[in-house]
Amino acid sequence: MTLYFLGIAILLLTGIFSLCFSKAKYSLYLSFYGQLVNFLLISFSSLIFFKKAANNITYSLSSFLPELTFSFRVDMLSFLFILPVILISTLASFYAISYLPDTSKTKTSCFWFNLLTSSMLLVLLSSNALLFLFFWELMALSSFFLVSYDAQKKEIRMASWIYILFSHFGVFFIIGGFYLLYLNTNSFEFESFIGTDLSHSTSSIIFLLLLTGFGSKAGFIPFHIWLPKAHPVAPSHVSALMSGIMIKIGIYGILRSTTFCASAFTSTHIPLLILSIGVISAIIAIIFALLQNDIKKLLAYSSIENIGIILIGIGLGTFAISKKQNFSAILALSGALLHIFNHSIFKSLLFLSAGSLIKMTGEHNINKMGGLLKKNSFLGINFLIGSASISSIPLFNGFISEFMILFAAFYMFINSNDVLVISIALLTILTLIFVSSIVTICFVKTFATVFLGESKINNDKLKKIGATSNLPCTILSFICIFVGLWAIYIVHIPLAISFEILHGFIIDNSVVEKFSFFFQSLAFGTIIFIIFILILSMLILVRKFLLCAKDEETITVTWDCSYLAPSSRMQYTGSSLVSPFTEFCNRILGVKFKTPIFSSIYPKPTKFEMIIPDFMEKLILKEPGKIISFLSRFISRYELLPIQFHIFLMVLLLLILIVWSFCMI
Amino acid sequence: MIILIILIPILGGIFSFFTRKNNVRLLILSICSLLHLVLSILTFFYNPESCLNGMLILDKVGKLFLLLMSFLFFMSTIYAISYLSNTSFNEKTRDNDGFIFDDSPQNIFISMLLIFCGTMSLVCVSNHVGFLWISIEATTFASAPLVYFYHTRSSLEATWKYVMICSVGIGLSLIGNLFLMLAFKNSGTNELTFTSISHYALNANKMILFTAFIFFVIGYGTKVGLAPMHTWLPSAHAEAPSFISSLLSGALLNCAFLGILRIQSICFHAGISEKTGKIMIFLGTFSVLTAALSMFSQNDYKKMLAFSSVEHMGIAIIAAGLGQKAAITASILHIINHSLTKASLFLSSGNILSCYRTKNINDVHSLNKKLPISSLLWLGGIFAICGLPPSGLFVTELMIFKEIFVTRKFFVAILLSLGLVILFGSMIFKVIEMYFSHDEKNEEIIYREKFLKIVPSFLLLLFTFILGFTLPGKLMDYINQISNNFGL
Amino acid sequence: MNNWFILIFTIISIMNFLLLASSRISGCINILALQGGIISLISILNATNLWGILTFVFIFSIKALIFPLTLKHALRLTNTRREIEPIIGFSTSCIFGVLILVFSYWLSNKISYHFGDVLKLKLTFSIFTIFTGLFIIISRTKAITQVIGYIIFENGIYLLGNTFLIKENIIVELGIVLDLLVFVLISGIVIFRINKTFDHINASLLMKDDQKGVS
Amino acid sequence: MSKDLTLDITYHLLYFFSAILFSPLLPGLINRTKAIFGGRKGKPLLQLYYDIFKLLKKKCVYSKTVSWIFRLAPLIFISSLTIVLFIFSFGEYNNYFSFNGDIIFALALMALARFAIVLAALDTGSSFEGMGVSRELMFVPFSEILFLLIVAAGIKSSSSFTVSSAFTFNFPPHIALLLIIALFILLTVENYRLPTDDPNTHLELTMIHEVMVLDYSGPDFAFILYGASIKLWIFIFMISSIVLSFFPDFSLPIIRYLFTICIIFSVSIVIGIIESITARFRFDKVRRMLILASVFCIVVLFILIEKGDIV
Repeated sequence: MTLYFLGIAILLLTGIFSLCFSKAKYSLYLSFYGQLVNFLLISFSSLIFFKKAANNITYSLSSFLPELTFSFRVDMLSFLFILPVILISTLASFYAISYLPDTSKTKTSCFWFNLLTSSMLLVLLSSNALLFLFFWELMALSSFFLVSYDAQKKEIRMASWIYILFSHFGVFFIIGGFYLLYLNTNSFEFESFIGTDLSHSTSSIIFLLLLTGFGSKAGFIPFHIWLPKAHPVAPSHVSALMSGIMIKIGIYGILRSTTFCASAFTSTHIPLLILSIGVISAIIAIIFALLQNDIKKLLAYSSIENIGIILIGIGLGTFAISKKQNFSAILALSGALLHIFNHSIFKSLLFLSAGSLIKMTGEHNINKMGGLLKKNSFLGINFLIGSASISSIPLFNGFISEFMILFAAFYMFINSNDVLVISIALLTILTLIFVSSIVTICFVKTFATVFLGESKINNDKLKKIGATSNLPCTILSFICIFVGLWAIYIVHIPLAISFEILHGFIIDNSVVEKFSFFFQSLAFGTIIFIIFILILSMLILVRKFLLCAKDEETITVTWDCSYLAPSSRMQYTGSSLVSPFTEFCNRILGVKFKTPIFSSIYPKPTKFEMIIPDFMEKLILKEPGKIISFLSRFISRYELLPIQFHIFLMVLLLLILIVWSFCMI
Repeated sequence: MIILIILIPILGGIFSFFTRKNNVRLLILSICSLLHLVLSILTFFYNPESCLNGMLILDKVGKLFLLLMSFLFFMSTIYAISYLSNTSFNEKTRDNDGFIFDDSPQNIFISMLLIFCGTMSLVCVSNHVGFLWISIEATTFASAPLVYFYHTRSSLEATWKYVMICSVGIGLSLIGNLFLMLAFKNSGTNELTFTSISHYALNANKMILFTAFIFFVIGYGTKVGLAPMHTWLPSAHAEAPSFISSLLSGALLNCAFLGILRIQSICFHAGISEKTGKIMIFLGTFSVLTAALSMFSQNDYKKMLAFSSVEHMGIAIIAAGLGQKAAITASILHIINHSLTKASLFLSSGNILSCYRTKNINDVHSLNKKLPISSLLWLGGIFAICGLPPSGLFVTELMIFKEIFVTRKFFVAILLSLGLVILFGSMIFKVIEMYFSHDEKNEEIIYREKFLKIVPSFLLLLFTFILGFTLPGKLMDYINQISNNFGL
Repeated sequence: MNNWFILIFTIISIMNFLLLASSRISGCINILALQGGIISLISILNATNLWGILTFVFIFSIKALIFPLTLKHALRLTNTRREIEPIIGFSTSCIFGVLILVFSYWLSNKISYHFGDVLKLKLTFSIFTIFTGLFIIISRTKAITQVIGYIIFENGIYLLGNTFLIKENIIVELGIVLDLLVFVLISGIVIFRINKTFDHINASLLMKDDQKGVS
Repeated sequence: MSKDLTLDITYHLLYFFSAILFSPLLPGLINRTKAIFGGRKGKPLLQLYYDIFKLLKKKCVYSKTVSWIFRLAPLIFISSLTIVLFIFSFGEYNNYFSFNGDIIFALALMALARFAIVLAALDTGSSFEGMGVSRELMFVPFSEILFLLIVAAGIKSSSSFTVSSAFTFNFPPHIALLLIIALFILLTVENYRLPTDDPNTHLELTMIHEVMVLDYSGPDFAFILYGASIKLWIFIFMISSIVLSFFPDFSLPIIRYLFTICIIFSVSIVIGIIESITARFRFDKVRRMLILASVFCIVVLFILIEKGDIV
């Protein structure tokens, strides 16, 4: 455990020292070395950690609150979240070396970057509610400064403002939930929270509060508004870190609060709520992602969709618990946990490659890019692997976690004849398949419009991107493939964690032998993958044999039914590929098209624009904004009135109080 | 010892009124403030005996507020020295907000400043109810000309508003005094000193005491800046020079808060603290919400700070009204943190004002380039005042929320958190606009930051961050003793 | 002795009505001086020692002589003749005066319920004077009339202190200190020639073009 | 190995290799029936075999805008479809090769095949392929949901969610009929038979599947044609295994195998008949047809749940 704090201390020190370098390059290198040392320390100490049980340490520092003891605890669940944190922040800081320009802003962003990583680690480690809140706010603060990196532009300032507003709004709900728990256990330690036996209604109220609080950080539907605004704006190594890990810390909070309010899950209301939130956010988010043309906005919406899938897993698990389906409960929850890890891997891969893509072309809109695979095949392959694993193509890691959740849903579907359970299981299966098919379409669209076909940007404008920015992407894509193929060994970890989370609920442990039933099908799955690769390589050889007999292939123009002047703009762009979908969803989303109006005979150049308003944002952000600004105008007009009116109000208040005091008593 | 603490500033004030040269006056000002700070620190080591037959006693809470006040006064004197020395006289530089920087009658200003410090230390020291009233009234006298430093039409109007509302408030608190006397008429005691009054409080007349409390809470509430009576605060702070407004919101509001705290302790001893607590919580939440809403559409950053002091005073009043021992400690801690951060914020807003010469937020651009150091202090101060972790206010907000939840007043918690979120949103939005926004027009750096002007706000902010990270054990149990013998 | 006091208190409350109704400021000042004189009479009535006489001399000189003279001087300086377009018209303020009287009677009933009826009548009139003073501050726009309202308010406080029959307590004499405050107000008017209380137009909110430069 | 196990493996492999051999025959059969209906003599039955052999001997022609994905895509298409075929060639014994969850693998592999072909089509960078892809992507989510519903109806009353238990369950006749109609609609969408896409139109604007593989030549085109025929065999095999539940089970497994082969051929003839009498639907009507089919399956599920006796 002490090695953890050594690592974090080194991280903070390098962050602070990186401020005082003259050239930003050195501070970037320094912050990367800090991250690397921290990564090595924590991974090394966690190897030892696996030997003995979860160990917790309480430091007796004089804290600023009597109840706040510096008590830390590492268990399997927090370790599952620590791993991606240290991994991705090291890779992101390595990526930042070649990505960020050499200005003073980079120095401050290095400091904030290290502070963000250490505060995230400390949030995962802390096991005292107030300490948790302290680091939670620190995390929000440091990520705010990272998002507002080049905040000269107005919309970046607006995005970072909305971001910190939502996270601060969530903190109050968390404070409410923790304090209600404190009322019943009058101690702020997480152990005492777990042990309490609250009545069903109070614990469900507490859980709802904590759900909304952590939801504002996790970013599912009702609270997702800041996500598609903040991520495209942040520098891409920061948005990789944020959407890869920061969102998962919100999910970590929700998982912790499930262990706190155990009795909330005796009835099916709360699990159904989680499930429905997951389903709604998955479907709506992925439809929005489909229509986006800005590559980072698209990735942000797809992280909301993946959070929806994770919530579906958790909801299904807790629903199975309330219906005593222990096997599918553990499996669904472990599927959700594995998806958390997988998502952090391939989402940061996609964000990093999108960042270097934007740096290469200087363009955010995918319709303006094209044919980049030939220019930079390394980047293309990484992006292809990332998008394949996010759309859960069998060989990659996205498929494994979806397979576990689907397996649990199928198992529930067969083994119970209670209509509710069957319909819920069927609903989850259908949503998962529907959503993963649309994700495939979305990422086919992005990959094709960006990397394949003719290139719409002439060559000299393309900037070279260094090898250092490709290395982290290749490492991440290697992890994706590794998890995809060696799934049998990797699946044990999330299963053990979900067993540990849910061991409070499960009475019989006859569940354990059922897992062999699951492992057998997984083994068959890997055999199928191996056969697939064998056949593929055999066919490649056959093809080479068939073609080598002739001399080389002839290269001509693609078949254009003899059109004389084909140009690269004749290709299908992203928005045209999904145009059938935009008409289909137009009624719900209200997509507005600004069609050009031709005023004169010889029409001047006009432009066609498609705006996809996020109706949720209007509902949640604009309406309260209007009310508050109306009220504030009303009240600030009060300040304009002459002095007499103020004195009149004083006297009025006096009279009211006197009358109240004499009548009441 | 107490007499010394009060007399030094007042004598210094009178003496500086008659000196001719300006830098001699500044010398007197700095000496008096240094001496005052040293004396108030000394009071902690060997507590002084009472004088004026029991009228002036320096008890624990008085010492704390006295030290806080004198520290703030010393910091603003450092700022004042560099501020007053470089404003050259009768050089009518009129900037676009109508400021005339010719403060010819300099001597009135400095003497009034010192007398203001004397009167405030009188408040901390006073033990008799009537004496407390006199000293609070004296602070209004002393601070009125300070607000009128710039001799512009709007500062005149702000002073008139300040004096008018506070005098009505003081009149009401005098009625409160009379009712207090009526309540204790036949309760066996004649002199109403705080130390002795708590023994006889039980047999005082409950009804009359409650009306007395109402008058007091309204009267002293105007000085604290509670909701309906807070309107003098924004105009006074916008017009007064920055180090005066830092003193106003840092020290003056504390003294009035001290008055309300003493009256609340009397009511507690009389056993009606439940009803009085309800009034205080109602007023506190009302002022938090009005401050949050009226700051939303405000685009003058000094007025924004004034509204945030109204809001933080509201929070402290709520904590004081909860009636728990821990709540009193939380409110005192909140007051300390708030005055430190608010003073540093006002001083750095003074730097911004002297560089940009405008109070309008929309005209302040690319702060990070023009004033690198003081803009950092400004940003850190704003994040501290909004209650984000490294600052002490985050700690005290957690404490107060804990108390609210312990006393099961959930509706208050909801309203308070709503007010805090609105406030946080509007404040951060305005500060981001000032800090990050960039306009190409006036790009040249014309204003070089003076060292003396940065040091005080840096020190004050440093103290809040220290209180934010680790609360020294000695300070905690010192404040716990205060809330014990307050009897709440 | 007691009914002498009651006579004085009734005269004062009649004067309050006059002050509420009169629109000419110089008339108000004369009534004010008269009221000051009568109030100083009270202090001489229950003065038992040198300290009481001293207070009588002090109060009489301030309330009956200095304030009226300075107010008249201020009147000439700011050349205001009468209170034009007050916020609440003069006849309606008389009606309000009646309401205030009823309220102060109800309040003194509630208060004196604990201390027997000896206080009731004097209490009603002192509370009545206090609230008339506040009402005048609220309902008039001229700065000088507001100061007059404030002086009435302060006379009311002094009467209140007197009704509680607390002898030789320094708080009762604090009313005199209040005069110091009034003195500051009046000097403010005289020095800076404040005529109308400012219809405070917050420049930032209602930014009219011409006003931008001056504000 | 017990006698039963060897029988199961041999018949599994038998079905698999017969599929490998006879699958190109099916399009020939369909075209021949359409020709007979049109009063034409029509292409020879083994036309597809000749085309494939001819193409294998030819040289490839690639456009310059094409990357390595274009060359790899047909191979991924073929190999994933052979694996799906292996999963779907089940006898009626307790199948050694089928395991729980192989439905998910089959669906995912089909999605992989489609993923590869679509990427290759967009790689050529011509607007015809783009048009075909955008139409193809239109049907993908709804056809996957339909496939899942059919499988769910199948496995609802069985103890393990494997493909074989989904389709070899002896359904009562009315359920079997509904499932066959739904499967038939799914077949036309997945394999671009007539109601959704006319395979032998020559107007690029109206094609979906043909236009996606427009730019292929030589051995790649052969692989794609062969893969398409395997995919056709898989869907027809599904329909035939449901049709088998109408007939009583047979004494000898060899008779059952021969019987399935005849059913497969008769089903392809039925497809030919339908193709020759219907015209192509408008695109959003195809979507409505898919949703109609999934409604059929949901009705089947209600019947199964309400009946409740099948545990």
